[in-house]
Amino acid sequence: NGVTDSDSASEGQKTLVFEYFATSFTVQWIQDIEASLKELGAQYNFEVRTADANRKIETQLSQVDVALLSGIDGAFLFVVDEGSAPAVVSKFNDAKVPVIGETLKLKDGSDKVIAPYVELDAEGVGDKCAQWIIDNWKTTGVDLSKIETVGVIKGTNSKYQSDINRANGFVAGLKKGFPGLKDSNIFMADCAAETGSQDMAEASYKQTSAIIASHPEVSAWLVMGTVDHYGLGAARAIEAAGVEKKAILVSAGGELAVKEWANNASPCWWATCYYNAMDYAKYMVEGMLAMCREGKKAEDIFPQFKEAGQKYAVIKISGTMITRDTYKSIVQ
Amino acid sequence: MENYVEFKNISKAFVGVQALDNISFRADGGEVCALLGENGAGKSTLLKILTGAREASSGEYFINGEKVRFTSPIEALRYGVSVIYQERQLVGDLSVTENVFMEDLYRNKLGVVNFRKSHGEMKKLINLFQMPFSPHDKVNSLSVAHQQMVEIMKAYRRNSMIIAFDEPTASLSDPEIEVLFSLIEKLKQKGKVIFYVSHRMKEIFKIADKIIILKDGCFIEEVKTSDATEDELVLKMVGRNIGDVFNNLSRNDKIGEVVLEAKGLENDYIKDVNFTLRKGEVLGFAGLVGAGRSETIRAIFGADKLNAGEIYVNGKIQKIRSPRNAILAGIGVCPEDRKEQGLVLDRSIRENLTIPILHNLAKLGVISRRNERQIARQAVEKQRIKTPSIDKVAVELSGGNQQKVILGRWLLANLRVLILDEPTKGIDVGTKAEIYQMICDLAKSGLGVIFISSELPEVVNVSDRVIVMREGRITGELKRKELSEENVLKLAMRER
Amino acid sequence: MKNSEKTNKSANTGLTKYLMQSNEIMMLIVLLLVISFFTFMNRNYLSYFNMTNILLAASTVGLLAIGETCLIIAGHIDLASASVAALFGTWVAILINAGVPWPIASLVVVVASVSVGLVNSCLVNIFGLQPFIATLAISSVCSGLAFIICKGKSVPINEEMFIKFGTMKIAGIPFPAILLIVFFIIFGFILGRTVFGRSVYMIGGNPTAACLAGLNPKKISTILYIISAMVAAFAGVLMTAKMHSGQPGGGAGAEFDAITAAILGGVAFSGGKGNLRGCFIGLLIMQCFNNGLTVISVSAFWQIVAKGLILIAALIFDFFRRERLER
Amino acid sequence: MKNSEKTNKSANTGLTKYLMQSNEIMMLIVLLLVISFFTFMNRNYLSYFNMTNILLAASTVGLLAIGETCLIIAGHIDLASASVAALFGTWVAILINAGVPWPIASLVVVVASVSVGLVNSCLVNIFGLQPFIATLAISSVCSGLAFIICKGKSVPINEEMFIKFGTMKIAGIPFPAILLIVFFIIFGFILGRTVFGRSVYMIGGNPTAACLAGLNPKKISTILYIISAMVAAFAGVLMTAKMHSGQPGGGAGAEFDAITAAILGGVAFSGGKGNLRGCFIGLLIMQCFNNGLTVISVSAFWQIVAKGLILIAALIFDFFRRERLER
Ligand SMILES: Nc1ncnc2c1ncn2[C@@H]1O[C@H](COP(=O)(O)OP(=O)(O)OP(=O)(O)O)[C@@H](O)[C@H]1O
Ligand SMILES: Nc1ncnc2c1ncn2[C@@H]1O[C@H](COP(=O)(O)OP(=O)(O)OP(=O)(O)O)[C@@H](O)[C@H]1O
Ligand SMILES: [Mg+2]
Ligand SMILES: [Mg+2]
Repeated sequence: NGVTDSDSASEGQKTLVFEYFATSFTVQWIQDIEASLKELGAQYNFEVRTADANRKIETQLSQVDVALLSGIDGAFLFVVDEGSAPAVVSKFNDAKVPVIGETLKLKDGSDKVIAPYVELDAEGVGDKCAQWIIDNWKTTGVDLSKIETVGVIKGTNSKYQSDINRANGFVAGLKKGFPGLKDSNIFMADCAAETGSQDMAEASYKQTSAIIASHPEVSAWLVMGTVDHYGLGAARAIEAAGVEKKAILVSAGGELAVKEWANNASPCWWATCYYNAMDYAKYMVEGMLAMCREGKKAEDIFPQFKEAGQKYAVIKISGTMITRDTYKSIVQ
Repeated sequence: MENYVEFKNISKAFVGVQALDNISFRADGGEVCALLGENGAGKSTLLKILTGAREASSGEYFINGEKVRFTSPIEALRYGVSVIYQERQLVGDLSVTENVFMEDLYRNKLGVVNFRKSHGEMKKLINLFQMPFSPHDKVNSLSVAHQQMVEIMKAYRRNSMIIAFDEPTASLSDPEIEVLFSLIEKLKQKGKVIFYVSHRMKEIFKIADKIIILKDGCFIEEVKTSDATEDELVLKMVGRNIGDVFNNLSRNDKIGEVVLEAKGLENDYIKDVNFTLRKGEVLGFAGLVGAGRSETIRAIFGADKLNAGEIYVNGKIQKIRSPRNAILAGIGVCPEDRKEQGLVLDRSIRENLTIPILHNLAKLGVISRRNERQIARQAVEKQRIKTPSIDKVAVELSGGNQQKVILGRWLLANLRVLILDEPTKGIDVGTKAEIYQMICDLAKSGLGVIFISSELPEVVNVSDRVIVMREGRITGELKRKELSEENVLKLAMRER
Repeated sequence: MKNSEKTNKSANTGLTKYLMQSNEIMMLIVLLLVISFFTFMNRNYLSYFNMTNILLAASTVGLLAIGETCLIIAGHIDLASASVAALFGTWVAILINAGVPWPIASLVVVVASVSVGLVNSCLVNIFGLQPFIATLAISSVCSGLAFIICKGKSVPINEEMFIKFGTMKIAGIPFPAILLIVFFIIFGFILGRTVFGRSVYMIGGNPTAACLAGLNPKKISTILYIISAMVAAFAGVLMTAKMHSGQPGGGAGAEFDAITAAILGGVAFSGGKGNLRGCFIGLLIMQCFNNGLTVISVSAFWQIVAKGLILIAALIFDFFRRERLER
Repeated sequence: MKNSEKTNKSANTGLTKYLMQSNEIMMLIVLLLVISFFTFMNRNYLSYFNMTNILLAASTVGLLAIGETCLIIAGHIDLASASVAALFGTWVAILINAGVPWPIASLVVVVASVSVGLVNSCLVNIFGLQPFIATLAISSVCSGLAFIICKGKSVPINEEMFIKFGTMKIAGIPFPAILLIVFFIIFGFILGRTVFGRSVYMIGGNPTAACLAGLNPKKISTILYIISAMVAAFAGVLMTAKMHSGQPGGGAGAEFDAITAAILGGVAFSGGKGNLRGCFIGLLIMQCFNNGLTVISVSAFWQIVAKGLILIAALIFDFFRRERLER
């Protein structure tokens, strides 16, 4: 499949064409990945095309067909739905086009990895957020000493598995750190319930504020937005309820938190688990070039990341915790 | 075998209205039984009860001795009762054939329609009715009169035992009426029970064998047509003697200067229409159905586009692009189709009355409710609109009362010219007389009135002058002295 | 004779009948049932804070519902309203970040939104497209543009006065909630008491008849489309202020909630029926219900089911009222 | 007299007029324009593979569009169809995973979907709810249930025969595409040539008239709601086979695409107008356009804008046809 004998230098070689299939470009993370891929493309002489499935798996399948028809050398795949990964991946396999997954898992029904992917370690991200609270709550001025009256809000969306996993990681982490936490005080601000607004910030706002309003007995709130948009909505809800001084908000992602901090807003938004699109893109590109330019097989790349019994490598990336004070040194 | 229908003590109450009160009578096969009564007397309601479209509050009825009670028109149809309703019931986008046959199209066992056979049968029916259209034509491409004939064909084809006609001729002209009557005659011969509702006394005398008179929902009398005189019938149904309607009219004799002048009006429907209308004058427009009278006034009123021509009001040229312009220029129109073009059926009588004068009732755009109610109440009284309240929705009024609401609307506005398109369509004789007088009164009060009608006696007798049209052109004009039904007809049929 | 019959009836049945005749009273009962139920489940539900919070949550959908109600009464519909809110909500954030003073920026976008109303009206009134499909298409265009102007990223703002505008409270009531009520009162008055409002009902009931009686259905619907767009744009501005950031995906789907509120309140697609009082109650039913489900921790997916069910239940409730009335 | 006029005209204008009278011909021209444009931009567009791929992509929306077309012609609408597809598509996956043989599982869900059709019909015909709002509510219920039965996770399946059913090709044409065409032909025949089909037009064009003529609008619309639900459920099964997994959120919003296809093809909300031939062309226009935008790599946000614009353009095009016709 168009792979020339290669050495590591890319100059003088034919420009490769890769396509990034993403669930929806309305998600900023996906835009960031695209930007990173393009940056690397300029460096390593490949062109990046994009396809936006608009959150519809059918659309994504059709886009894969279109792309295969016009000829691409490799595919990066943010699959719309983990459950359908086999259908998408099999199309690439049939066309003998290498594919590397991003963020979501590429596994089949029996938990077998079906293509290499770079994954967000969702539980890990949640756990990091919990850990940050456990380590730093004393500096926030929020009083968690009476832990049995502390409430937890998982700002998440049960339609998206990754979000659920992050929230679960968060709660599991908190429970380890605060054994006195009461299960009845753990609430879910579930954006899946807000059918009327697909906008996650607004949905999260409505859910979070309803929970806070109906539980005045809670002495302090620990809130996690499993993506930054939920974080933003939760921040506004906390402020509207006037409980900024009694709440610690953390989130996963970072793209909105840093903007808020830059604006000196959201005093209750203490930390976020930041993950850098470039970290992902680097792995994706490295693996892809290894297959396309060096002629490696998909099962041979990243042997260090292969789990026992699996055919392909899985790279788990989790983020770094950043705060109002530290973000400038980490985020460009 | 003898057919008959017998009603026993039928009553029907709507909210606030006793539409029928203890009605009992019998109609036999082989005779045409006319239902006569003022607007709102309950004629349509009775027929609706017969077909199960409405349920009687009490009472029962028998067909050939068997007590029946239909819960829907379908049951009645299956049983052999068809009604041609006052309101046309057609599906505009479908062909004539499909409208006439509806669910009865020729088909094979699998339900696949045999269009060829259906169209063929339709063609025969059309020939029988002597109509010029084809079975394939879409119904909404036909003129109103032809649509009405399609409606009649629908019921005719079913060959039902009992057929009721609810004002079938309201939008027909003489040639079609001829055809209709010859068909009714045939049905009669076949021994069918025929109900016939009409406000045209002439027709009643021509076609009916026996007449049932209703008033305010009550049964008044049953008379043999041969024993009855028109005056007698009118007295019984209206409750007073209206005398010689036309000769007793107190007409306006002071005709003033020209208020409306049309010069060379032309569009897709009309060609080179010129006429003038004077202050205090009643100008009749006659012609066969489809002559383009409605189109002429639609053009004047700004409802249709004009390709050429000018309109002057009080000597001043007026650019009329919409009905609003026309109203501002002092022209008002009562359209011919009150349900489609006249009333907002789901809104109250009050709201329907005050549409054109809302601005006068309002300060800074806010409607004064008290003023509005007062004015509406006055109009209801003045027009003798039969209703328990000005807040009743228009759809619940009987046809004639609906027409009065539209008339009443324009009397409230400050007009120079009032155009009435078939104002007496579906109106009872008593009310008709009132409307004729109203037309004259309006003329007296200084309005120019244009009066369109397909009933020759009334155009000829009420108008000061009559313009006759044919196929979108004016074929002649008749002064008061030259006015007679024959003269009008001659012009109406004259070839160019 | 018949009138007297009515007045002869005992005062009690008269009152019952009066109540039965009014769709709003019935919906008010549904609303009270909803509130009682959730208060019973969790008495904090009825707290002042939660109630005002419900109003606040209702503000975006509520503003859109005003435009929808007017348009549906007039026999039209606007499926673009939520996208318009997103587009102009994002744009105002961009303008403010570019240094435009916030009142001017807000004014600019609200005025600019007139263009969307005009386009909608033009498609419907001049090109004869069906409102449903024309505004659906425009919704797509606006939504795309919203993402384009901000390159798909939400636009945080830092203008304190502006933020205050979206988040301040008066007597504990959030400002957007107050605005919502004010808007409902103003438009309720316009619809119920003015010549223009009356015209809206008339053109919705029978456009041909209204036209022949001297009203101009095209003009009136044009104004309504413009109002709908402007109110939506204003809702977008408010949302941006509330969230401290312009959200290009903001409010997506809210037009359906707005339409639902209107229908719950007695507005009918056939046109000519309904009013803003009913719409407001419909809105409250929906929002009180949604909030209540979260308060009593119903799981998200069951919430989706429950929302469908309450809608059906309320409308069936109304059906029985009409049934009894017609007897 | 008018007939003779018509036939007197030269054969040429007669043909033009005939062509102009048919909405489908005009839309076919739009379709050809769309295809030519994209072929010009990228000649792979017209390849056999891509064309069949477009059909494949059209299969879900297309099946839903069949139900919508029938219902809209009858004066109803079904906003629940996409959720029904998701619900039963998910359910079939669960059944298959539970060991039910796939043909039985498929049959079971399609039969079960009848219940949704009945509920819709019952709400509309017995409780007098407006179809728009009743089916919107049911959509919410179905969508919630879809997530509930699979706990929010998509349900992968591993039954090869079943997957084959969704992915095999015959003469290079994907099986779902073939099914789509077969369904369109069958329902096109039913709608155009059978008594039942003609009744659909009658009740849509004038329900009172149809009722008075002995048709039963409630019965007919009930059958149509059931058909819509069954075809939607079948589309869901097909989707699951195509995706190798049941998707509780699958097809979200597809009902609007389906309605859009119907409208583009000349179906009108006022009822009684349109046919499945037109709907099919409308469907192809949409799909060819969407596919083309991807083929020529238009950026995602501009695609959203462009989709709105083509819809408007096509309908305005149709407007000018009607205009000329009326002259
Ligand atoms: N749906 C309804 N609701 C309330 N009242 C009604 C309804 N239908 C008819 N009525 C009332 O019943 C009475 C009889 O009406 P009906 O239509 O039978 O009169 P009609 O004799 O046919 O009059 P016309 O000659 O004007 O057609 C009228 O007073 C009318 O207002
Ligand atoms: N929608 C239409 N499509 C085609 N032809 C039409 C349409 N409306 C009217 N026409 C034609 O225009 C001509 C004049 O119409 P119309 O029936 O209004 O005349 P009229 O003199 O007002 O008759 P009427 O006594 O019914 O009021 C007729 O030949 C009619 O067939
Ligand atoms: Mg009558
Ligand atoms: Mg006429």
